[in-house]
Amino acid sequence: MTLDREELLRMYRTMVCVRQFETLAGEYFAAGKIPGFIHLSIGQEASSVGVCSALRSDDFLTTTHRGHGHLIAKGADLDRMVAELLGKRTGYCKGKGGSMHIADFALGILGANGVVAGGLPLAVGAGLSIKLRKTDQVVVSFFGDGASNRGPVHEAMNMAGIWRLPVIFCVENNGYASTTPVARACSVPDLALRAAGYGMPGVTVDGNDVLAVREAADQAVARARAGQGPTFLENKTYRIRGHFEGDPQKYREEAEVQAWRDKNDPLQRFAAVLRKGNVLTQDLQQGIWDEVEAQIGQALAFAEQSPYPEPKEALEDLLVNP
Amino acid sequence: MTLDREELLRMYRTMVCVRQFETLAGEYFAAGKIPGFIHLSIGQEASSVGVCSALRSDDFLTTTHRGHGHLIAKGADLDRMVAELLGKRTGYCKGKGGSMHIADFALGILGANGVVAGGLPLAVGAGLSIKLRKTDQVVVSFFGDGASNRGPVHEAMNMAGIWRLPVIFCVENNGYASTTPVARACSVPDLALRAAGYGMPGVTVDGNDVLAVREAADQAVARARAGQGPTFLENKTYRIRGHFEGDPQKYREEAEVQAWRDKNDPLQRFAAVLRKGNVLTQDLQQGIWDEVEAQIGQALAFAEQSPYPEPKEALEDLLVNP
Amino acid sequence: MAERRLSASAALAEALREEMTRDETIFILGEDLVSHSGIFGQFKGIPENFPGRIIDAPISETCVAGCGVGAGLTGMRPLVDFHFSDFVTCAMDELCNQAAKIRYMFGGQVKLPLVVWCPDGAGLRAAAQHSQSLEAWFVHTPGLKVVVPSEPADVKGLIKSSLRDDDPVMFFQHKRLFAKEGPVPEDADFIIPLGQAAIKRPGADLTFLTYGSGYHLCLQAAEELAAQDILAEIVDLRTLKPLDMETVAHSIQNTNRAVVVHEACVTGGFGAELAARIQVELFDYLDAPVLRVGAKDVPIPFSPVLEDYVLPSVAEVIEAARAVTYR
Amino acid sequence: MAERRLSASAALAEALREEMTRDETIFILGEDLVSHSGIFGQFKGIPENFPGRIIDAPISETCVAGCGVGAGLTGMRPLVDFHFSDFVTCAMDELCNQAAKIRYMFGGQVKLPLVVWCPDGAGLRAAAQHSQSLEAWFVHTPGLKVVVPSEPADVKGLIKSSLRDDDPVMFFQHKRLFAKEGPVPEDADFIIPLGQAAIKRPGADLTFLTYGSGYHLCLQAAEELAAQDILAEIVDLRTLKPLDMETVAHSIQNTNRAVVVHEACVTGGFGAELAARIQVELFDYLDAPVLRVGAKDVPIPFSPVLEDYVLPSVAEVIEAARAVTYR
Ligand SMILES: Cc1ncc(C[n+]2csc(CCOP(=O)(O)OP(=O)(O)O)c2C)c(N)n1
Ligand SMILES: Cc1ncc(C[n+]2csc(CCOP(=O)(O)OP(=O)(O)O)c2C)c(N)n1
Ligand SMILES: [Mg+2]
Ligand SMILES: [Mg+2]
Repeated sequence: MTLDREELLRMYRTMVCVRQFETLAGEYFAAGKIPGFIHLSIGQEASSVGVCSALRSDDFLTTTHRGHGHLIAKGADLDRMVAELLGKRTGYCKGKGGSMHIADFALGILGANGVVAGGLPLAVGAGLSIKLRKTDQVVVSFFGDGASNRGPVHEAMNMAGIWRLPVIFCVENNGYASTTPVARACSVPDLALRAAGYGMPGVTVDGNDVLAVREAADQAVARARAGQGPTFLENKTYRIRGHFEGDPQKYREEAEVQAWRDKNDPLQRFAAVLRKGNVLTQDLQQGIWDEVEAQIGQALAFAEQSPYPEPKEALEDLLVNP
Repeated sequence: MTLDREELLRMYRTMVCVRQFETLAGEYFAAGKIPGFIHLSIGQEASSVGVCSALRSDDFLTTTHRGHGHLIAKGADLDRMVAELLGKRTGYCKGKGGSMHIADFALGILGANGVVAGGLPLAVGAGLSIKLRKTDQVVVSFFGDGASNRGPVHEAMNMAGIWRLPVIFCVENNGYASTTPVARACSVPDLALRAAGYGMPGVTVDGNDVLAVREAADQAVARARAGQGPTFLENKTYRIRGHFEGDPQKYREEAEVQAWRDKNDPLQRFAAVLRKGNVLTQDLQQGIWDEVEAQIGQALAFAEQSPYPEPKEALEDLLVNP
Repeated sequence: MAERRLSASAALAEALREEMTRDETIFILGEDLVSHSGIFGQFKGIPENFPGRIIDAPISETCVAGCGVGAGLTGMRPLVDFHFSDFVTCAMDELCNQAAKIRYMFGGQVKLPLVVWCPDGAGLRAAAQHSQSLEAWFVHTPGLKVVVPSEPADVKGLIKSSLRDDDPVMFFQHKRLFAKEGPVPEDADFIIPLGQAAIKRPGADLTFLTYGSGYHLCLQAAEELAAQDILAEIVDLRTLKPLDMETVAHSIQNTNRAVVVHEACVTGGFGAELAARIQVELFDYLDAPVLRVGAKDVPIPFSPVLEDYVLPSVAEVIEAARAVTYR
Repeated sequence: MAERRLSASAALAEALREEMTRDETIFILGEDLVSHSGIFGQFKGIPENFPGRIIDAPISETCVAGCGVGAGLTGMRPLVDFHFSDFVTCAMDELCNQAAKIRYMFGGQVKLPLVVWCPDGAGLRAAAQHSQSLEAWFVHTPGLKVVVPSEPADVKGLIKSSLRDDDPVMFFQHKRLFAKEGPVPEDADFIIPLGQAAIKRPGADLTFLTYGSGYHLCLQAAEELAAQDILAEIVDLRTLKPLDMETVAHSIQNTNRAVVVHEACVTGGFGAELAARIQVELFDYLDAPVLRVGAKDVPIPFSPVLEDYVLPSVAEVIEAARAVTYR
């Protein structure tokens, strides 16, 4: 399936949006405006956008501690996202969640998760619910290379496998789990090799090539919608920022990061392709960056001007029937 | 490596011992002499004996709720085993454990486990301890086809894989997990297919052919002792008895059981091989059965005559320093 | 009209059949459910009458629990069967970090209808890993409701409210009580609201606060005590969270004495929470300390003599009653 | 001689270096330990000085805990780092069904030296899944010891006893207290026996029973109360299991009033157990009910205003002290 011009530009624009959002979040954190800790996905935009652009708004998604990109790519509201990062009442979770706990159930976003691999069993449950409700929705569960070694991943893939659930297991192999290089934690070079153990297709793609990711995602989504079951998709990418903002990063050389930043930036790569195909012009590109910058600037303003919750609101939202 | 006559006879004798132990345990349970519930391994003797006969007495073992055979094959004391099943003070655990919780740390038996797949992480820990203590011991962790779907199996295999620990993951695929046929619970036909996902060799063998199991076990043990890391061994076998004694077994046809009992009995098959090779004669075979019967009769007598613990003993053995 | 009597198992199955008929988003997920209608036969009639709505899962408690959460968040009302309550240990993240916190963490965006059905308790000579009573862990976890019925009618009334509730409910049913019979209303609309205790036996001298299997110990104890002119009132809490403190208070305001009885081991058990609240909220009414009767602080041993010694006994309940009444 | 002051982190690292030098069967297993000496820098100097004895594990809390059990059963003395105490939820079977029960189930055949080190507590704006205080679950699990130090010297003395102990120990150290400094003995043989509470501030009017971060709330409260002539005695429990009830009793026999303070949410927290015991064992000494101060019964929210409101405060501790002293 080939993508039309609008779609290609929409994808590029979304990637720019993720990049700018993360960049500004980093600056706000450095400026002490964001409490707690945040995990940025700069350098991984092709994965979030390549996969999510293949989804419908009624499809489901579970994401991780590094989930801003997935949320944006699935259509989350920037104002409410920033407000949540700042702990404001206008945030997605009224300030109760923060960066690691943003969800938008109206968009099928079942939530980021502070527990590594915590989202996969939930995704399988959503997949089972789809099967029981007899809809043609699909579920994507994002997780990292580090998460891939946790037990729930195994249980989730096996259950999705035997029941042929419409679940796409998308591992973003970004080279590190916190301080730990993937090779020191994972007993296989390509995580997609594990898919065979669950009778599902496993695909490893260049996770910084948004079109390659999109193509793999389209196939996985088509399979799932057709009731042919789950797919394991491994997007090989790289985490440009520290694990969390403020990470001393003694576990890697700056040169390694620099090499990825210079030679393998997903936005630059996609822009080059679009320019070559005359989809993108210098002006258009600049226009997109400016437009996104304005949009995010607006979100930041909205968030800054929003009030903090009242202390007593901490006692709300626990139960439907207390 | 070929096995000498003594070894072959020792293996046959052990299989007979497991068979008779389980048979009598079943009768005692039916007679109401064994409290709680017990899970018998009749029909799986080739797996326990084939694997354990490849081990040294200082090697480690973790087993399951269906562990009598593994214990006997590793050399456990029959008197103390029966006494434990009866809840007597002379039992392995002074009556605190029962059928599902027998261990003999002097023999490297780190315990049966009431939690399915509960033994695997412990086995990995023993493997790590071997590596840290720099000995050439190995660990075997038995588990079932049902257990293979639990998360700890995944975590354990990955850890053993990256650290090349001397652990042998031995799954006894006996066709069912309680009421559930393996095909309805496992997303792959051969569980050994999963080994590739951890960079370790995976072997599927005829689990009712004790010599085939032994050969595979010898290779796995050799690999482990040589520091070449873990092996995944799948013994395809069949559970002749119910999941537990008293199991209504509505999930399978008696004819299926009958077929395995008649055509694929591991003791009969091994006896035939030994007879053919003139290792076993009619008399010798009869002698072995009689001798084992006497030994088990003695164990039963010992257990029956042993006293129950005093109620207050329930408060002992919790902590070393209360 | 003669009261109809059912076993606790039958009461559960009847309630499920009624609710599953009423609401087709309800389904049951767990291990070994279909061929034997649950390993305790607790789902009798469900597999035949609701094919596809009672599902056998692989042995994957972690994912089974998470699956319940994911399905509950997306339009279904799952009942997850935990096989043995001891195995909640394999899904504490899904139950306590996910199910309990999701609605709160996400600012009340979503509701999570989910019933986690856990057969618990000892007495079956099933030893340390198949005999536990772990309700106290969940009482200490904000975001979960905790229900522990003692009699068949409570099972029916409470499982129905749990299934109709929009919050996650931990439902503990004692294995040894499945076969125990009692009167059960036939009315398909019979429900017992969560958070409502019941005074099951009136008495003026002391109050037994109990639930689950403890209730039956108290009943026996109360009868023996009555023969000694000590009249014990029995409050069956039924729901530990939300807790019906009002009924507890009324009873103690009359009796001025209380004994908490449960099967879980004493240290850190629910009795601690209850005693701690009572000695504050009813300080001026208490003529004696609130005593606790529960299992001794060891794992449940296998051998019958040992297990019987570790579990709370009628004798211990009576002794506690005598102590608080100074008789 | 001037007392040497260390941060809680430095005290931990020093104790570990001393013990690992003394006993080469000790090793550390957990996630992300080597390159940054633990994600909180809590193992400073260990990677350099004990190569191969501090091991980075994959993200596999279940197996990491089980690994600790298996290694502890086979001649090693593992310290397992849990990264964030919230993730004990991923290993409750290994901790509570295996580690806690193994010695008992097997009739005392074996000992299990194992320290499970859990950085816990809130205040870092880390939200619901990275801020919990879960010690009460383990107090309710026979077979485990539970240690919760509050000051650097306690950290050193208690981690050393824990590492020398032959039973599994859950060791909770508060994340917000890592950098807090205090005097720490240099003596390599300085240990604090498990089960020994400390009266850290004498007072005649009431007793604060506390541990971990609660201690620091009590200290501040005690100072403010002193200005109002209310003299609070502070008993830092340090070990919750085994519990030093003797020291608790002595203090209350003098003050006749007690307030339990901890960071965990109140309902079902350790304060319940303590209050329940005190109102029985010291019934005749109490001039007021035992009050509990702890977090409100919700998950820990992210936004600073909300988190601060949910966590116990010095003001609440003072209010409770006033209430029990009727002033
Ligand atoms: C169960 C669990 N263990 C540990 C952590 C702490 N932690 C948070 S993120 C992280 C690394 C995750 O690595 P990966 O899955 O590769 O995702 P990435 O950060 O690379 O996107 C760790 C160890 C956690 N949140 N949950
Ligand atoms: C974690 C856990 N879940 C469920 C059970 C209940 N249970 C005991 S044995 C068993 C079936 C195990 O099947 P399998 O692993 O194939 O071993 P087999 O019984 O066939 O030897 C189940 C479900 C358990 N003991 N532990
Ligand atoms: Mg990663
Ligand atoms: Mg099986």
